Amino acid sequence: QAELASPPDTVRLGFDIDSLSLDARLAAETTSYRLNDLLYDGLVRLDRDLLPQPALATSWEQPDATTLIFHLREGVTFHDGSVLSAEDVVYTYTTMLDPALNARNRSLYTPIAAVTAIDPLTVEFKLAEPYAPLFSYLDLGIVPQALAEGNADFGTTPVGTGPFKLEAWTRGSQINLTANPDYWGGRPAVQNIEVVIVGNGTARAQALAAGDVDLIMTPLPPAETQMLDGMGRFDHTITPAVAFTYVNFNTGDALLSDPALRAALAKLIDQPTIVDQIFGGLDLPASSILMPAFPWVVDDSIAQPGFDMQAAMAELDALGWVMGPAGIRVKDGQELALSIGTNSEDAERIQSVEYLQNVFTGAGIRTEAVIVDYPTFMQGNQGKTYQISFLSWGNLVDPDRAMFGQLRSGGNFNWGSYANPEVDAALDAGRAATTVEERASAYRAAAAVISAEVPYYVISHMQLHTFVSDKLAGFAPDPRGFLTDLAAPAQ
Amino acid sequence: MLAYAIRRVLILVPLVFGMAIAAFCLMLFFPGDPVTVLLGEAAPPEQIALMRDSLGLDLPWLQRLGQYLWGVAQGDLGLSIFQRRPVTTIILERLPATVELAVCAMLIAVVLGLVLGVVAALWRGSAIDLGVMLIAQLGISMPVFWLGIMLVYYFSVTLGWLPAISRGPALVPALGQAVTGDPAPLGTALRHLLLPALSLGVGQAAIIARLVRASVLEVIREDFVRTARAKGLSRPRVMVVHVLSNAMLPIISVIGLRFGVLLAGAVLTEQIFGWPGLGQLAISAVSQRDLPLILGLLLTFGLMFAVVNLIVDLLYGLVDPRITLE
Amino acid sequence: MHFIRHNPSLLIGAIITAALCLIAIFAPLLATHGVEQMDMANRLQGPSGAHWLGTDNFGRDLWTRLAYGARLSLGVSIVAVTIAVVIGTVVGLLAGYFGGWVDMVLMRITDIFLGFPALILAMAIVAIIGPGTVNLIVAMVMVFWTEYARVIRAATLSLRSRPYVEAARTTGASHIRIIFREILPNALGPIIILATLGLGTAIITESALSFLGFGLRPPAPTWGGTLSYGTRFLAQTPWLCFAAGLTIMLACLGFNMLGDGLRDLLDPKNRLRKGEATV
Amino acid sequence: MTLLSVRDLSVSFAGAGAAVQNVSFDMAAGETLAIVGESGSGKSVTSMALMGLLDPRTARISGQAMFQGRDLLQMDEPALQQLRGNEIGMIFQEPMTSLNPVLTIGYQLAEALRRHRGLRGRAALAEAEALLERVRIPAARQRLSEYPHRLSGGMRQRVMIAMAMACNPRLLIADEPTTALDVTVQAQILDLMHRLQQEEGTAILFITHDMGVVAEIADRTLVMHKGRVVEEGETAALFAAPRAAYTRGLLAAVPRLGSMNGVALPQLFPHVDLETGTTRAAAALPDTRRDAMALQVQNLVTRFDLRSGIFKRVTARVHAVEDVSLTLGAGETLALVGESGCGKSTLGRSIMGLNLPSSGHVRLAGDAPLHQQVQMVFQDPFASLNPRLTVGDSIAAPLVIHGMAAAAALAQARVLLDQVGLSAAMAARYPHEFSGGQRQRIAIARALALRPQVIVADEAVSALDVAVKTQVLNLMMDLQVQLGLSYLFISHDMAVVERIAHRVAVMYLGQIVEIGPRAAIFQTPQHPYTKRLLSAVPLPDPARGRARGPVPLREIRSPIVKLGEARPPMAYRQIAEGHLVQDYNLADWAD
Ligand SMILES: Nc1ncnc2c1ncn2[C@@H]1O[C@H](COP(=O)(O)OP(=O)(O)OP(=O)(O)O)[C@@H](O)[C@H]1O
Ligand SMILES: Nc1ncnc2c1ncn2[C@@H]1O[C@H](COP(=O)(O)OP(=O)(O)OP(=O)(O)O)[C@@H](O)[C@H]1O
Ligand SMILES: [Mg+2]
Ligand SMILES: [Mg+2]
Repeated sequence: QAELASPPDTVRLGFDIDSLSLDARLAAETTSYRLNDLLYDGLVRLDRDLLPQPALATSWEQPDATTLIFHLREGVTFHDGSVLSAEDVVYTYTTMLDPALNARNRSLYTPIAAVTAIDPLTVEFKLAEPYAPLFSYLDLGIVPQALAEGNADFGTTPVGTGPFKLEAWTRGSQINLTANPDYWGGRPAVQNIEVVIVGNGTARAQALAAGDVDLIMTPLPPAETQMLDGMGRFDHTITPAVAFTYVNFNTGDALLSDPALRAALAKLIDQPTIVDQIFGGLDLPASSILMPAFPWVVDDSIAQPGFDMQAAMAELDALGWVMGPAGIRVKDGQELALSIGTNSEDAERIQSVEYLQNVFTGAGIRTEAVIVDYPTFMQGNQGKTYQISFLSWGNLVDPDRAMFGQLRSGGNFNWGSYANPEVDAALDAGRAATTVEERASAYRAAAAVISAEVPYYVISHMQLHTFVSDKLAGFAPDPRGFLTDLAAPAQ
Repeated sequence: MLAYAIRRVLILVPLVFGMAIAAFCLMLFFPGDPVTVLLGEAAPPEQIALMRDSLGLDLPWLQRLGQYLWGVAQGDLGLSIFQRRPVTTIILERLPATVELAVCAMLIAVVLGLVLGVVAALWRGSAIDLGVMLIAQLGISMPVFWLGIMLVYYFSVTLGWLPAISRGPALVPALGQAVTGDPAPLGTALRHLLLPALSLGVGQAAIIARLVRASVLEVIREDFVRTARAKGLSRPRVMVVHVLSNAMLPIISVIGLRFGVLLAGAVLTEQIFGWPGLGQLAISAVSQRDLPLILGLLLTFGLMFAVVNLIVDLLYGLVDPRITLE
Repeated sequence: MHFIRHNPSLLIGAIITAALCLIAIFAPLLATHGVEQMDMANRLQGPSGAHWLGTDNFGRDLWTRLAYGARLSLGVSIVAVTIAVVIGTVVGLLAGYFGGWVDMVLMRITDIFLGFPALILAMAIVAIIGPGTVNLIVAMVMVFWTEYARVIRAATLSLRSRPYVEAARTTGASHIRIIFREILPNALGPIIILATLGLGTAIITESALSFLGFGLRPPAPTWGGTLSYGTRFLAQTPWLCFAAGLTIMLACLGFNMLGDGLRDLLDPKNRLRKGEATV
Repeated sequence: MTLLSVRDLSVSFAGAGAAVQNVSFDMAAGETLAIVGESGSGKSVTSMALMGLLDPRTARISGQAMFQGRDLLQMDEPALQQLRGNEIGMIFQEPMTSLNPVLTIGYQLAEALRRHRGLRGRAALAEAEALLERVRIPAARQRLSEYPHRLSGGMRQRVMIAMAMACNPRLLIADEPTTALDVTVQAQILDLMHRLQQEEGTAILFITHDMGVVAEIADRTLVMHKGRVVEEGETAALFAAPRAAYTRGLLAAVPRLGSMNGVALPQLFPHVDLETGTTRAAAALPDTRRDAMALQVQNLVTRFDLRSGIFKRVTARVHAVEDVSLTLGAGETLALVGESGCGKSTLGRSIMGLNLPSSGHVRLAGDAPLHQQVQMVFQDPFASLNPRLTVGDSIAAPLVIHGMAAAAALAQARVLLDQVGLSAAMAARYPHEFSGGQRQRIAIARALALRPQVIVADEAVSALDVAVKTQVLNLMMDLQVQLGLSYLFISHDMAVVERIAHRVAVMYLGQIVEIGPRAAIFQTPQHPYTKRLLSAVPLPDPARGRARGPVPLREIRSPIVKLGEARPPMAYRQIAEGHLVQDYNLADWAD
């Protein structure tokens, strides 16, 4: 754990969105995730390599593949002074699994069959099937059962066991946290955290430059990142993030069901230009779906097709799509026409699609850009009506989370209708594995097939850019942008 | 007067219901599902179906409309799908910020507009007039958000004089504190308010300046101004007592309409300056398809507009003795 | 031309508007580069011999983009305002002329539309019907027509009782005839003025929608789209934002000045009156 | 002693040329000098120049105007401000617009007192009240806190006078102070001004275009034409023996009340050439009346709802026309006279179907639709033609509506233009290219297009200058002879009515109080209201001018009646054949 050189009394953070709900179970966006990390504790805490470390649970054992037993820390109190017990853990997970709560992340926990309190400091999880990724999600904040059943609304007045308490919340503009003096890990040195909400990335950068905030992080426009770098006044940390940007080919589409065509099209994706120019070199060009944030799984030998206009043209010719008179490729009297879509909220994505459209058109493909707002786009995605979409995934705290739902046949968000038995088998194996090594090899196997068949073409692995003022020298966030450093206990 | 006011307030009732119906029908056609946005890309279909069911999104639309109108009649605008809190609460939290911004912008607009308009009218035909009117013309032609961005770029980024973003302390309590001897919060509040209010107000100031000028020139030609001069009154006195008092009348009625434009313009200003008001809320509500919240916001905006115009009309009746509000 | 000296607004407005229209019409001839010709190696350049106004974020020639953009932005605005004016005029004429419950019903509908903030309404409509030129026009029409309806109604109300209209009634003229021959031609002045001023608003609305992500799809070279991209590179290259913003402002200025000039020309109230007094 | 001495006053406007040229005159203290002339002859500009009220940026003024030893035209603004409202007071034409609508009467009066007499607060208000009493405004104290719109035109003009006289000025400039008022109110105002002048010894520069008013009040008269002085002299002498041709023409053109005594039928006005002053008597007219009915109005009632309260329920009604019955004979001119607001226009409009009558009937002679039998000519020549249509199209429109082919209709329009004394070639021109008199001819042509038997003329000539007015009236009489038209001639100008009407109906508060042959009404008026109306008309005859006694102040009664209240129906008495008078309560009319 990095240490702040000299923890200030008050820290102002510039965040991009307001929290929708500070109930740990209902977290749905980055601000909530990051603040919940300070307000609550989970059974485990994920370290910088996203591996589980003790938190409320001091230790755990796994008697068999489907049973987990956690031993809780003694004497932990919630912000309201009540003492943490196993029942609170049971309550938290039971409600989380209850469909009526409508928790966004419920599906991450559905393999849990039962949670029971063995004694006040021991909890047992029973799984329906072996589910290795579960540990990555057990940092879910524990809420006090008694208060919850007394109708407390943690969404507006969160109560956890974390190092900070909610002090005030002006919707849409500011969230104030104050140090929890009774924190079991020791009273934090930082006394107050003020989260200022500034939606516009440019404005957030300006706020930092003007000294209005002490910390800002991704998402930031490339131009602003360069500007702040240029000023030299701010500490700029780059952390591999648990997110990637990708192009999704709809393998259910008549044209795109052909892996050879997908491979040819993949060679038209000008990855270097998109990553370096449009995204301003903020992220790492990807060579496979395996994210650098998980060093234990990365495998440099797996590679996707690279940008190669000539090769792509030749392959398209070979596939029978020959250049027609109008500069558009034709086969059997049919024009090669495709659409590339993305959502309209993200300027870099729009630019990428616009650029891809330009390159595709240059290669003789009649290309339409479909850019609509997020809900509309998602509707099309879920209806599997788009041909090619340009999107990204975030908060992928486990390699499983980057592939299982996306690329396993019948996966919940397998919008490209991709189905490959080899990949399915590998992903299942990854879930059932018990050791890190086993898991790594399963995901590598899946990634190799995916890179070759390109249902997904991963453009870049995102990196988290953090700028801090002198006040926070030494600060480093984790891959999720968590601010655990701010909770470091006073000396 | 009272009867008129009551009548106008009563007319608001069908208007609100009309707006509720119109907005509701608009919502019916929204593509995209708030539930998928809320539950995320990763949500399994069963869960989505369950939540849609619990929100009553799958009921026949007439039934939903009926329920909604019944709610509106009781002052209940439903729960926000995303924040899981009453829409009224959410809107009331944000309302002060927007009102503060809009009122300050309007103040700037009126003061600036009056001064410039009168100056231009007094020196009409001169270089001053030409200059003022040219500035006004530019002000009107400038997209609000472009001006906002330029102001931020210049005053915050280049000069670093003013904070670029966000709202400071709420203005009204800050005023209170200033009165009781602590001017610091007021200063901060004003520093934050200045750029957004300016960027929002300048366009309106330009419009008002032109109106004031035209109105003053119109009134100057009136017979009663000649009467006033024939009484031997001094020029400033004629200007203030006789000309301005009448020239203000059409301006007042325009301010109501302008306020509507200003509220709508606040959507952009709030977005640029990270101002936590209804405009920003509206944009995020639309992009999340938080239907009850969008509906509530549309109603709120409509009602604010109607109320402002009501106030303006009543004010007009008070200021202009010729108008018998009946 | 005597009036030009007294009406510089009209002259300047007409020159700006005409210039923009000519640029729009002859964009293919005036363009120095392909409108979609990208050059990622030369993105975000300032003005130079090769690129008179520099390049945008894809290295496309900004002058070419703005010239073609004139087609789109002016085209969309003109069509939208025209349709809105026609709808508003019909509604306003009917409401003002017939009064009574016709007026009541039409004006309540107008009030409802007027109460919704223009931008949010336009955004919602684009979100519903999707982006695209036609849909953008539909959205703009939906937010613009109300103002015209109100103004035309007011004009109709005052024209309805003019002696020449009553004279037509006493000769047994039908309602249609009175509306279209007696009232409409005399309301045309304000309509034209409003429409001209409305064009400026339309251009700004288009750019605002683009800014909020509800404009035309790329690679359409709309001014709003260019400006919206420009804001992303403000810190790095303020020029793009400047140039696009100035273009929008210039167009708006042109229409506003033209509208003002027309108002002075058409509205006798603004002419120098007999016995004008001073203070 | 000379109070004001004007020498070679010339005013020209940038871009518009000279409005006043070399005007010179003298005024003695306490005397009344009238300036008369047609519209646009430079009367107002002269007075404004003297007051220094013209915009120095557009008006070029030269000459000299010595007032009590100082040249008004050379004074700087502060000095003029000292003078205005103090030494020189001014009253304007439009009582409706000359007072500031958003300030109370009291405030506006006190303003002058504060400015020049240094009065403050209560003292100023008390003095303002005294001023109002001086101009005989009842309940002066309450009026102080009222706004101008609550006052009638006559009262407002009295407030204006009070204001102008507040500081007992040496000179009062009155620019057409009575033109916008009813004759009865005009008589009151003239009377008041005269009495104040007697009391204070103020000199009055009285601007008017009404020869009757001049004869009534002016000691001396100055005639202006096209910005120049044509003639100046003692009023009596000038009327008796006008030297300038223009003055002679002007005097000849003016219709004079009483000039028709003993004449049976309507008479054309003599043709007057204003340039040469020559008068050519017109030929006598034949009797156009036929023994048939052209239009009959039976028990016509027209009321307007006044709504108030939360639900806008009708709480009162304007009884604009109350139970009116009259018959218009074929070829006859029936004049409808009465003070402003008495319901004349409403009656005409109700006949035309422009206002829906609440009850009663309008019967026509023939079976043809109303619009082919009855047409209307409106008062304002500038507003009654569609500015966007050529006059040919305007005239042809009724024909096209009734099924004629466009080309044929246009040809017919040319014929009609010819008939009203314009040239057929003018059909292609637009209304703004015509003068007021020409426009009124065009409006008449349009009314004639459908060959109606009846024309309702609502104040058809009131807005025209004397000379033009007589020409249009002559045209109307000629047309009556040619086409056998019947006219319902609505007017408040008694002298005109006397000349052209066969019969006269006097209207008061929505009812006809007296109706009968023209001679009977003018020579033996029965109803007190008719008598008052006639006696108030100023005669262009200085010899008889001030013969009239003091005019009683009386406010016009309101036609607004609360819901549920009703005015008792009044019966008519027949005085002579066809001469009916409504019963009246003498107490109501006692002075
Ligand atoms: N401010 C002005 N600028 C230009 N021309 C003017 C101005 N004021 C008056 N005139 C012109 O001067 C001439 C005399 O106008 P004036 O108002 O004195 O006429 P008048 O005799 O008072 O007429 P009326 O009886 O209609 O009041 C007219 O031709 C008028 O058009
Ligand atoms: N549309 C209307 N609604 C309400 N009141 C009306 C309306 N038209 C006329 N009146 C009222 O009816 C009364 C008669 O008006 P009308 O115009 O007939 O008078 P008039 O004799 O023609 O007067 P003038 O000589 O001033 O033209 C007036 O008190 C007027 O205010
Ligand atoms: Mg005059
Ligand atoms: Mg009338």
